[in-house]
Amino acid sequence: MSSIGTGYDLSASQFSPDGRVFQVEYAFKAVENSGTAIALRGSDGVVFAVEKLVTSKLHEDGTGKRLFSIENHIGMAVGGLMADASAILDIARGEARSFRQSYNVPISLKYLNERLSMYIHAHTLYSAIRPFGCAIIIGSYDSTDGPQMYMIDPAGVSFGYFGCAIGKAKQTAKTEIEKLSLKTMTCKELIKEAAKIIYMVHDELKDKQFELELSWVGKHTDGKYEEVSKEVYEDALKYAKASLDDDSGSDGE
Amino acid sequence: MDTVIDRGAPKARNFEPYASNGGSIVAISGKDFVIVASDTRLSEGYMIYTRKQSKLFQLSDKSVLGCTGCWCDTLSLTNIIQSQLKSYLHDHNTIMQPGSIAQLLSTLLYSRRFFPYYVYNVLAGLNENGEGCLYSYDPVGHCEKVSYTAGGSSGVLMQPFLDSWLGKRTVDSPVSEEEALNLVKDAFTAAGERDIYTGDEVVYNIIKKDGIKSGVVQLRKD
Amino acid sequence: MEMKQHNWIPGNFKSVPDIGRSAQNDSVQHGWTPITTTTSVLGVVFDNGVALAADTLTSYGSMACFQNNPRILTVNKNIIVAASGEYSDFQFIRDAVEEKVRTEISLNDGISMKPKALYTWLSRVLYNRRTKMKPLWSTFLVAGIQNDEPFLGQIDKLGTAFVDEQIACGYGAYLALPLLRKGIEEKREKSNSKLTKEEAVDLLKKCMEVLYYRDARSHDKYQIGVVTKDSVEVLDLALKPTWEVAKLVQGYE
Amino acid sequence: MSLISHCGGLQENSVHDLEKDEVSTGTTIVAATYDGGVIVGADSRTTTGSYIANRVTDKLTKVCDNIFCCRSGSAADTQAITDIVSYYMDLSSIQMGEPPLVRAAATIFRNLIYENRHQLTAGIIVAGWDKKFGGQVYAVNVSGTIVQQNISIGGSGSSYLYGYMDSQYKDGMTQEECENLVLNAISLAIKRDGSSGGVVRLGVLNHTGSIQRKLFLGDQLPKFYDNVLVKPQGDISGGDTTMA
Amino acid sequence: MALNYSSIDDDGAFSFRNLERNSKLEKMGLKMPSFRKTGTTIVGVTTRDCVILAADTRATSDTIVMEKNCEKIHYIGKYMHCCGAGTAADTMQVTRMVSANVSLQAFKFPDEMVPVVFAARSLRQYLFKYMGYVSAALILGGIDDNGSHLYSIYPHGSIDKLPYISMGSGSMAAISELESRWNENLTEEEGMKLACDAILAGVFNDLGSGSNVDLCIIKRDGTRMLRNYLTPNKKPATSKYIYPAGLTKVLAKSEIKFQITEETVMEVDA
Amino acid sequence: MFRNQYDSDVTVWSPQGRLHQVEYAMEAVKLGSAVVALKNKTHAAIVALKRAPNELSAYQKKIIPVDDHIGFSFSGLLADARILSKYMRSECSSHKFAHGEDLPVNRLMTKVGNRMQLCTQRYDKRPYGVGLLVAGYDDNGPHIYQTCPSANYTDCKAMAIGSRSQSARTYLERNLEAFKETTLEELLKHGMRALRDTLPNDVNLTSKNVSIAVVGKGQLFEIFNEEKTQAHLLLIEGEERRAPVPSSDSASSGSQPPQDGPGAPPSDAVPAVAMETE
Repeated sequence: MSSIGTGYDLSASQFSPDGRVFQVEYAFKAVENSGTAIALRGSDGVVFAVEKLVTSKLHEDGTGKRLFSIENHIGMAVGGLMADASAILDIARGEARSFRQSYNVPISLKYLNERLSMYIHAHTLYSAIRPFGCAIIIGSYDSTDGPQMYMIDPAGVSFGYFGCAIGKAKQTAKTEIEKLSLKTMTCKELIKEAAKIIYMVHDELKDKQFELELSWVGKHTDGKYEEVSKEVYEDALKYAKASLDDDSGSDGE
Repeated sequence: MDTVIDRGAPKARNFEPYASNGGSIVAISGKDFVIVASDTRLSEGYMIYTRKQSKLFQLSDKSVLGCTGCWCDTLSLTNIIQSQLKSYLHDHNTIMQPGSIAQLLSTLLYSRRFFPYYVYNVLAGLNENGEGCLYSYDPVGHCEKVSYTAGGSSGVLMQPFLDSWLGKRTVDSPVSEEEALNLVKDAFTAAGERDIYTGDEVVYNIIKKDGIKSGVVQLRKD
Repeated sequence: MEMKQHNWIPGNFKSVPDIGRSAQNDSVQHGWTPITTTTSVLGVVFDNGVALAADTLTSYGSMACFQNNPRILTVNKNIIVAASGEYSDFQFIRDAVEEKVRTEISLNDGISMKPKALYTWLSRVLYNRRTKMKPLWSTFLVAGIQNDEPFLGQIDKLGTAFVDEQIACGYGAYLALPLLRKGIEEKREKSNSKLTKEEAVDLLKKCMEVLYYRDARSHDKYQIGVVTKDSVEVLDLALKPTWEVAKLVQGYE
Repeated sequence: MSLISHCGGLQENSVHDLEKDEVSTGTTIVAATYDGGVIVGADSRTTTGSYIANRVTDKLTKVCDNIFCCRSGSAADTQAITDIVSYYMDLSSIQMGEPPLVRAAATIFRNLIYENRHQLTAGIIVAGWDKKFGGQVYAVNVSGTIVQQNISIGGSGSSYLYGYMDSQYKDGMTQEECENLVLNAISLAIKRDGSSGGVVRLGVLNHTGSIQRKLFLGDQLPKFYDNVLVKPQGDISGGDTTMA
Repeated sequence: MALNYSSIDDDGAFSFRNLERNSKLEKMGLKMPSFRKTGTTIVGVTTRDCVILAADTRATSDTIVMEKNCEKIHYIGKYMHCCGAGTAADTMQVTRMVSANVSLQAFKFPDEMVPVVFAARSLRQYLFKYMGYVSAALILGGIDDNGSHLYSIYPHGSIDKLPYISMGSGSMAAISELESRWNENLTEEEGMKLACDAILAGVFNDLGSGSNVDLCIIKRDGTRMLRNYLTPNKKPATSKYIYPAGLTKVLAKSEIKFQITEETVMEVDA
Repeated sequence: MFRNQYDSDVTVWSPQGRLHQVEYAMEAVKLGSAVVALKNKTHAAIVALKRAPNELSAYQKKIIPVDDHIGFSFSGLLADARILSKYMRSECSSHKFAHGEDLPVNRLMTKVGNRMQLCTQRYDKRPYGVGLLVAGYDDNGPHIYQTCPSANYTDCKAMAIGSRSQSARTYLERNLEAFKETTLEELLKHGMRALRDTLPNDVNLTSKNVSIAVVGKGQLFEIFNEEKTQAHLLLIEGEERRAPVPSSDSASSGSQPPQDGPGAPPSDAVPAVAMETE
């Protein structure tokens, strides 16, 4: 971070002497300030889990949602500035709508990812507009291409993932994710693992209260993205809390 | 052998943007009240769409608009004027008086001077000092303050009847509420006998200081 | 009903300036006439719901072109819509309505479209197109449950809209409406109550049979859509017409 | 009698002008010779615009015992013409003392239509059996052209039958084969032509000298392939709209 | 299509040549007088042993009701009646003409009933001759020696023989009643009820038809003509409107004496 | 931290991933007079403190109606609030024109949110310097929404914004459970008590400086006139005022890192999150 304060980090249209665009890097910081969000791609679908920090008792429960549906078959998790995320969600829905209008088939995740990456990247080229302060994970299930998942960061760079994490404790979450054999596990198993990881990475001291948000899309939901049912949510919670207690015994099953 | 009689090229049928959906309005204004009434038959050609479509639209607690003719224009016109009244309320924090509503309606109609709203309007209301006021319109916005009027499909049948019994009323022999209501009923009954587009029911609103009283009268159903 | 377009965003391929439609004001072609047409639609209100009936024929002039074209659209859990007239205009509106419903599902905020809202929206769309002298040459019947009350409304190609207990368009207005009105009137006089669901469906079947006898663009296969507070279903039915009267006729004198 | 056409689905005429409403037999008519005679057939729908004025019309009209004609076009014109021809045939039967020739009837039809073709809309197929030439079929169209054929189809429904007839009709068929062919043909036309419908009326004319009528009611008509609604299989992501 | 009328040679006022003249005049802006049309619902129903004709009683001129209780079931013969829809003058005149022919025919063949087909064919040929310009749409019903007959005759001269028929602007409302309830073995009462309901369907749903229902039952033992069999649409009472006396100023007065030789009172419908 | 190079344009990220221009805009919300909003099972209510810039001027209009079923109060720049009210009114009106029904509150908030977000991303614009407390009623029942200059909006059970609103929030948190089942009368009393807690000792609630609005089941959005306000104020006349809350976060605290995270009292110098990023 040698060029802080040297005046080369004031606009996205400026390179620092050592070849970096600091404004974009600073935008990454905004993502790290938000609660952890992870997504796991199993054999039969994609699972989303978010550590939604509750900042005040006065807020209605369920507010500050960070899991959205772009179209019936595509889910999206966001980290970072909620306002920016909501703007990107609007764009994503517009893309999906105009694609379907032209071709009368649902938009493929690969193409949507490309469109969104270009859009987010377009905001890192000019001094008149600032980069988005949020990262998004999009996932869907299709009978022919199976489960797919991409993560797009504020720089507009996107990769396909089997598992990824954004937000506060993304690093610790990633190490947990790498322990799972994602290719062979099904959504039903992964949903519990995802809940466990969120509870594990949650930092008791700094952010006391949080609410676990779970959703998935896969073969078992007939290709429809939806929030998990009450029962699934309950026993994922039970599993996560259980694994937290005997974490001291560190023989997590 | 092929005899092509039936299927000639589909004749291009010009699109006619207007329809005449029938319905008539009668309104009589008195010293401290105004009555406006309309029949409830909506029709086209020889077919009745519905027997219970009132053509009275309440714009505020003191004013009612009777609007009939081309029903699609009626719906749009009343929709627009109601939304303009609400934004007036937001901007000026007071409800629009009948006098200004009359002017608003006139300009609204004139804004479509060369593709008119094909409707016959009657605006009835109580002005600031509680007197009945009545405005009758032509489809392009000409506005006339009158003390009684009849219009719509059987307007020509009812107007002479009203002229003969209300024409010579002077200030000192004003029409009473009961008499006005009676005249409205009998005007519609007579119209119902002779105009095929008038019938089913008559709905009337009597606007007075303490509010709007409404009622229904039955007409011929054939 | 223009689609909202983010023209200024470089990424959106639709950002090419749209010099097409509005630029040229060709002499508006008034002389258009419907080509691929469908015939009557019937609607009747019963005690706890509404039923629509429409045959599955789409004619090309006098040719019975598509004999299995469904015309009753299930919008969501409490609305069904059917149309008579130009079938391509029905498809245009169907795609727009399906898009509204798809957006509603992805918003997932517990609010779903109500029949009166769709009815009002349709009347505005049709009135606008009529005012631009480029009408959607179709009459729509909207049926559903509005705040626990059955709702039945019709909008024609001019935007003439009204609500009633029994509605029919096309030949149905002349052939079926008298029967529907009589059926409802008699039930009210006999037992001062509305039709039951079975009575309403039977009444519609009787009307469809009469239409099949007298309307040269009707068909013996038809659908009846029924929407009540807790169910919406579309039945595929076929007529069993009687032709015994043919035996009594020979020659024309 | 004012008939309506003022609603969405109709194109032709508007509701109130009484003069313009002409009752027309939309019609599918077929006549075919077989080994030993001739089969005539017709649907039973008469329309005014797209309103069915008579759903059980009899379009097989007797000219005389051994000669029938199938009427298509304006009902009034064809009825008037057929009356005149049947009058002449009665006269000729009495004068000649034997049943008239089919060719004679056809020629009178042709003369009447040809002379008045500007004021008439009549497409008539004349079919019959006589001792001299056996079973014959003559087609007389709106312009007054007359052509003798082994098989002839007419009316608005016929445009859907040319392919079928060319592929199915054989010379020298048996009576039963020919009956089935005519029945199938008319049912196919009824399926596709909005102006044809109702029941199928057949007639057999052969050496017996008088017609043997057959009537096939709606449910007895042969069934054909019904284009089923195609739903895309397999694509379960987000559900897709059928292409209907 | 240019209509040449050479074939129809009579040249009186009732001649086709006037048609050409009229259309030219109209192009120059002459507005032809609007003639009274009967919107009309008329119905014919046959039962095992009788023919029932029914009609509404409203005559309209465009959208104004000219006559609230006109008669649309015309007398043709003792066992033959004919309902008419379309131009009122045409239906009245053409049925009166055929009625004359039928009574002549009855004289020629006194011991036979005049065949209904006789009236049907003469009506049809007359209308065909005038190519639909005489716009009369008729339902002819009657019985003769070989049974009961019911015909519908269209303005252009085409004819249909059917067991149940409806015509007029209310024909569709009526036919839906007939199609859903007619069957071969209706009794006379059922037939009458069906015919009335068919007319009522037209009266209440078709704006061209209204007021009362006339009924005519033709049987071997005689024909019953039930005028205003149903009167469902009464005019509600309205208050009395009396002009106060002395409203009109009297300018001058003079008296002329008359001898009253004969006095007749005519009941005028209110 | 005052004069740093990252707080001039709204398009500039700071090294810690914060948008200072937006944070400074949120300060403007704290300068406005206090507003309390709360709801029970059937109604949503707003109790707002009106301020008169000087003795001569009339009291500012603190509650703005948007439609029959939605209205809002604000804290911050009045002009910005009016621009937003114009936008909200036209959205509600065109929705009613096209659909014949009220625009659901949450869908209005999404539109307002997206519109405010645009102004936080382009250098030729500035964030809206106003926080809204929107009260509305629709098929999903009563709603209270809070928006802030960061264009983030939150669905709340109850909320208070504006100067010294922290003490009101503390009151609301303590009585939160009671709100759901109370009557409208009781709800308004809670609201007034919460508002009163934000007042310095020498000022008191009067029908002049308080504005109350209610919306709910069978109740169009209504701003109480003075008598009605006075009548309600009398209900809490007698109660003694609670001790003022330590004034640690009073508006004039200057450069202390802007504290917008309601709830837990400001903890030690951990770099508090500038905006609700969650």
